[in-house]
Amino acid sequence: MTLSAEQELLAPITLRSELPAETLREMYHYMALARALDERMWLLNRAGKAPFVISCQGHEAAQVGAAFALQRGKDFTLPYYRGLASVLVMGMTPTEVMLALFARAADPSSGGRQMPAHYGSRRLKIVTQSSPVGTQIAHAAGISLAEKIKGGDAVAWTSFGEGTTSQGDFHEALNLAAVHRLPAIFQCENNEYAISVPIRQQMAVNSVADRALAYGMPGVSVDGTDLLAVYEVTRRAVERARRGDGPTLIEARVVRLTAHSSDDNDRTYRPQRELRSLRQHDPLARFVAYLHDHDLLSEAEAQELRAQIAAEVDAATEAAEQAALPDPETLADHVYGS
Amino acid sequence: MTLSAEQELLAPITLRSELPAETLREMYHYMALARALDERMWLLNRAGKAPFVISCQGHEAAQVGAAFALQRGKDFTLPYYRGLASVLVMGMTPTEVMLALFARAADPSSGGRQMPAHYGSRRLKIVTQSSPVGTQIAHAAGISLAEKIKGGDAVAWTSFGEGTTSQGDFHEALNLAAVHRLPAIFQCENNEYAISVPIRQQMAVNSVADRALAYGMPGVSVDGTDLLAVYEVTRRAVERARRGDGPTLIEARVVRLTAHSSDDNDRTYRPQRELRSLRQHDPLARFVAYLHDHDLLSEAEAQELRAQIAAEVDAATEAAEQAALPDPETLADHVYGS
Amino acid sequence: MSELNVLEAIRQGIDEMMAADERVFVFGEDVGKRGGVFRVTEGLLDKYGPLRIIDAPLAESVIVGACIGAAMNDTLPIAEIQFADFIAPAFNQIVQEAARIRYRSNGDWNVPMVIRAPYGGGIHGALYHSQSIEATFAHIPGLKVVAPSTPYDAKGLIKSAVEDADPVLFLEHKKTYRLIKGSVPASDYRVPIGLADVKRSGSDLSVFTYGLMLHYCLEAAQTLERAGTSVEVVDLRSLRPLDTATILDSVRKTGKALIVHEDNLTGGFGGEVAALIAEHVFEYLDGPITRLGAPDVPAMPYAKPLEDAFMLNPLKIATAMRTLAAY
Amino acid sequence: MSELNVLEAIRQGIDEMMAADERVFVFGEDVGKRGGVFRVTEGLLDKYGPLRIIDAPLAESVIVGACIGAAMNDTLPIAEIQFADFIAPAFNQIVQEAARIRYRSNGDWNVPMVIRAPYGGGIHGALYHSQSIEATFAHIPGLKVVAPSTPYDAKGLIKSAVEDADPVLFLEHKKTYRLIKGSVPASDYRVPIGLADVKRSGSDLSVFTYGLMLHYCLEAAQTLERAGTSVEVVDLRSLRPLDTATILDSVRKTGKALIVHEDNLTGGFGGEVAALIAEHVFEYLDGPITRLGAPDVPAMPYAKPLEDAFMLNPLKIATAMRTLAAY
Ligand SMILES: Cc1ncc(C[n+]2csc(CCOP(=O)(O)OP(=O)(O)O)c2C)c(N)n1
Ligand SMILES: Cc1ncc(C[n+]2csc(CCOP(=O)(O)OP(=O)(O)O)c2C)c(N)n1
Ligand SMILES: [Mg+2]
Ligand SMILES: [Mg+2]
Repeated sequence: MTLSAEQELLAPITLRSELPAETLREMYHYMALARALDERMWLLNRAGKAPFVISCQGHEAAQVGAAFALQRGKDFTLPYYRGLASVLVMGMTPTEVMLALFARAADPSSGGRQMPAHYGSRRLKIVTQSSPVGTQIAHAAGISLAEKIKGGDAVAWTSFGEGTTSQGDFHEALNLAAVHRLPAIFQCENNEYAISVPIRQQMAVNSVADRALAYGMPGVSVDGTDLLAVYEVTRRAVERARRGDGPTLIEARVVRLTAHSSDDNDRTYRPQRELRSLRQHDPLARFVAYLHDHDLLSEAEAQELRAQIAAEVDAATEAAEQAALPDPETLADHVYGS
Repeated sequence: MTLSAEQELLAPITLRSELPAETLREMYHYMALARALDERMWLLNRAGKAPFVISCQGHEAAQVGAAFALQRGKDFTLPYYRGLASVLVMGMTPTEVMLALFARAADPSSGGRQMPAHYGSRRLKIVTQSSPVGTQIAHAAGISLAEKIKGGDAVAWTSFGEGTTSQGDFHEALNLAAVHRLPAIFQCENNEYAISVPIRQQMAVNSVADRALAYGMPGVSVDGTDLLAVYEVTRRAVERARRGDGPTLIEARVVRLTAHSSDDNDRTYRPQRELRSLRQHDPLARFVAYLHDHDLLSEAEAQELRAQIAAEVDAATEAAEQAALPDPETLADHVYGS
Repeated sequence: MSELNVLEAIRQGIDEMMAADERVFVFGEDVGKRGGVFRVTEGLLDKYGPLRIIDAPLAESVIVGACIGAAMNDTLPIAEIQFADFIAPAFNQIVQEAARIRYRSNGDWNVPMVIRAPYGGGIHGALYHSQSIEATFAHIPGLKVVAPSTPYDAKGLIKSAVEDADPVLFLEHKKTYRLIKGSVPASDYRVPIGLADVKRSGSDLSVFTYGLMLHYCLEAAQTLERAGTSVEVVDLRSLRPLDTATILDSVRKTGKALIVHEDNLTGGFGGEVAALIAEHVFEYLDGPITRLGAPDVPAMPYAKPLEDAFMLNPLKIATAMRTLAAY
Repeated sequence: MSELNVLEAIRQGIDEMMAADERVFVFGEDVGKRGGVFRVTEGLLDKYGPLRIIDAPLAESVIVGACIGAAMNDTLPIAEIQFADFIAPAFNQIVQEAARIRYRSNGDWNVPMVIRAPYGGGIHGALYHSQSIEATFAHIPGLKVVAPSTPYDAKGLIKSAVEDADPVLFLEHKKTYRLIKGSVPASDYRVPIGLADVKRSGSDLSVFTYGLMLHYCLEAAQTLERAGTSVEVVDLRSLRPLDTATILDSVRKTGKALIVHEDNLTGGFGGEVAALIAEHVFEYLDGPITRLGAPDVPAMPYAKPLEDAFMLNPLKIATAMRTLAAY
């Protein structure tokens, strides 16, 4: 039931995408922006200005590819803490991201209440997330259940790591979605680690996509560092969901280019050789190469774009850093609506 | 990975088993005993003497077949509330079963503290069970984990209904057992209902055995009304487990011959036609037919056996009914060991 | 006005809310054809169809988790937990998610959902079909917890709960379902969440209670009346938010407080009530704040002698009232 | 004697128990190569190998559930929950299973296991890496709950917990891990579960507390001493079983009780302590029983001004002490 046939149809990144050049450049822009923001956050962390950072580095293609298959303002996204690139595509601005990093009052996700990378925006239909992993998978099932009840055609897209598929909530939610053929897309970003625990101690299957077999839904495994492949797979899952044919589990095979978080040091548990080879799978580099190879982005254009992004990141950082911290008087706000 | 090849090898009940005649008659004895005890419990319930009954009727072959593949006093069993036939094979006596029905102080499972059918006996390695479904699956994984740590070769066998496979604990436990190749056997007794909820509203797969694919362990689907087939499948799973090759998920397809429990009325949700056809799948009848066909049990022997069982059930009922209720003074006993 | 039992009152409340607002739906095990194991949703499948009365898989965490999601997508879910004892697998979704979503999103998102849970014992349900769970959840900011005791309150509160913009845990004492009857107006009324109700006025002693125990306390109070002791019985009804003002006022009047609940004593909800009184109306106290609860054993046993020993009853309560009154 | 911090003391206690009894093993996320995210189990994988220091899948329910099973098969498991906040998915296994197994089997089966859980805030951990969870679990008969505050107690209690025949929830305040140091004897001692410890003797006022707050209370008590007020500070250490005798004795002596915890006020563990005092030593009270806890918001926010507003500190505590002393 894994769509291996379908998978073979998927364009390796050297194939030509039918998307307009402008769209492809936009995709690149989001990937590069996510990367630049993420790198800046680490710098700020090392400079003592941001106590906590958790990265999307290595996951950008999986997220931008998927998010471009969704409809902004219509579809619900429930990304996890590595979802920076996905929320940027869905409409969150660099300044908003930085406001969360600095725990400022104007942070739209939580007003500085949550750790950074706990994205949320009702306006953008990015659903507020928590830290306990996997809970959002159930919420995605519920959102799509409500959509079915209401007769709408929005889909709920959620993401999580491969470690998180060990949680009961993953199982219960996928099962529910399959039984009721709900318009949900479950994206597992498999980076082969849950903090220090390698995938072999997490599961005994070769692919997270195999887990779809337990629910009777299609499971697709895709190279998550290949933006266009992820886009294509997600596009089909979205179509399927909108048609009322039910959910899809997508495994996007990615790499975690950084330590788990700024509190971690992965050299204690990751083999040297692996650490050295990580950059070979850098999704950003792969996509740049594609754009160059297909004459979609010249070196000059790329430089201009990077400069523009750097400026954007500078501005966002500055704006956020200068924004006000939450007023202690607001501590007890929003416990109840009434 | 479902052992469909293996499945085809399974003896339909008309095939000749290589087990000694005495063993086969013993198997029949346990099935018939379980049935007789179970029927008596309903009578006692209808007579107002037992407030609650929950049945194993229809599941006997699945349980006796499985339990005969285990080693009494060595292997751990963690049956669920329909496990009457399995605990009889593992050594619980009819009187002990009736002591629980009447909530007597001498009930070895709980001293009258739990509802009937919550079996347990440390001596017999029948692990105390609770009512929240599915928790025992995690315990079975843990028992087999300890066995692996200790270097022993006992197996942990647990049973549960198909509805219970929707619980997160099912998923988490099977995954753990697969990752560590633990000596555990997970028997799902699929009677196609969870109280009133039919399997189609419980899962979107055709067989619970398919769920094994998500964990990388063998999943076997077997006709659970065919005692010898279940015995054979379980025997292989036990061998596999003792060899250190890991766990097996077994789906035993059974019928629920009664309402969910004495508090239920299944005519409100089960189609008439289905209710009428249930007895066609009666595992006891099938096995009697087998024994007759193979000249392993004459009509006279069968009658004698049934008379003997009836007497046993009478005696158990009487002994249990006359046993003392728990002393209220013992209410606070056994909260802590010290 | 009609005479209903608690179960019928809840059913009527749900039915009326479903008729009035098509965003309301019910999700739980066996709620469809079976009408719930207690028959609270009986007849609703025929009336509202399988898209609004939905049989859930046997998985409490996603029952609650999916309702949280649905509530964030403009519907008003009522999750049914078959027995309160089986809410435990959903603890994470209730406490870490439902209760914290408004706060953690700084008011951007909210979760208007109801979780119904039949609780309590004295019905021969043994360890896992008799539990009281209110202390665990009444401790959780962001959650509301109500426990009505009469048909009138049950109907009025279930409607308020469905309309509430935040998650409400709605506790239904199983023994009151058919035992307790009362008249319920035909009009579309509400009982607001957060208000206690003085079910019996008195001057010598205040009793604070809820659920089945309310009825036992009223019975005990009547016994004491015959001996000339006037007992005030306050039905807390809503445990979170708690109507502290009514509690403190009552103690200011009587000077004595007895707190009664069916749940285990230690760490039970009574501790909170006692602490509030001990801190805020200390000067009014004429006697020790007394708590009555179940013994500290893991849960209520099945055998009748043990169940009886576990459960409070009007007699045990009357004795405690007398002792305190005599102080 | 050596000078250790709380984290090292716990590690040493586990190490010694593992060396002494090969039935002891550790099961939790990242406990292996990583040595736990706080490094409590650092070095133990090398020493005891992957069959006794086991990296668990990311699934708390089966972490606890499997340890329950293992405990019933003659091993002594120590489950590590990475952050106390993430114990919620294991609530069912802890409360309905671990805590009830001895009772429901009438003493036939028991579950000798430890669940370690780093808890508490003030470490910039935000809503989900700062929670206090003791009230929830201290309410559960069948479970033991300890919360040591010093290296000496931590080591002595972890050893008692591993040896205990029943499930023990072992709460480790994250902020004390490296902050609090103290001398720990080389000898193989135990601190028994169920005993409070008067960490500072005084006559004017009793303070009951545990965890990080113990240290804040001691600091505040010192401030008051300078003004001539003698404050007794009782470290509860074990919340279940609770050392009621020591609590009541202290109030008999001072006549005034202040209860301090980091957890939210309403429904927090302080209610239980207050209720016990209000009922059993009512006649000795010279002032209202006072509780100090966190405001009733769903959890501790990330931004420093909000975290500071949420957390108690020696100053806030000293103020409450002064108010009560002056009553
Ligand atoms: C319920 C729960 N348990 C533990 C944690 C601590 N934790 C945070 S991230 C993480 C690993 C997650 O791994 P994975 O799902 O593979 O996602 P990745 O970080 O690799 O993208 C863990 C154990 C948590 N957040 N929630
Ligand atoms: C966690 C939990 N939720 C709900 C229940 C109530 N309940 C008892 S049995 C049952 C159905 C179980 O169905 P299945 O697993 O198929 O077993 P069967 O009874 O059909 O053999 C339900 C919902 C329970 N015991 N535990
Ligand atoms: Mg990962
Ligand atoms: Mg079933």
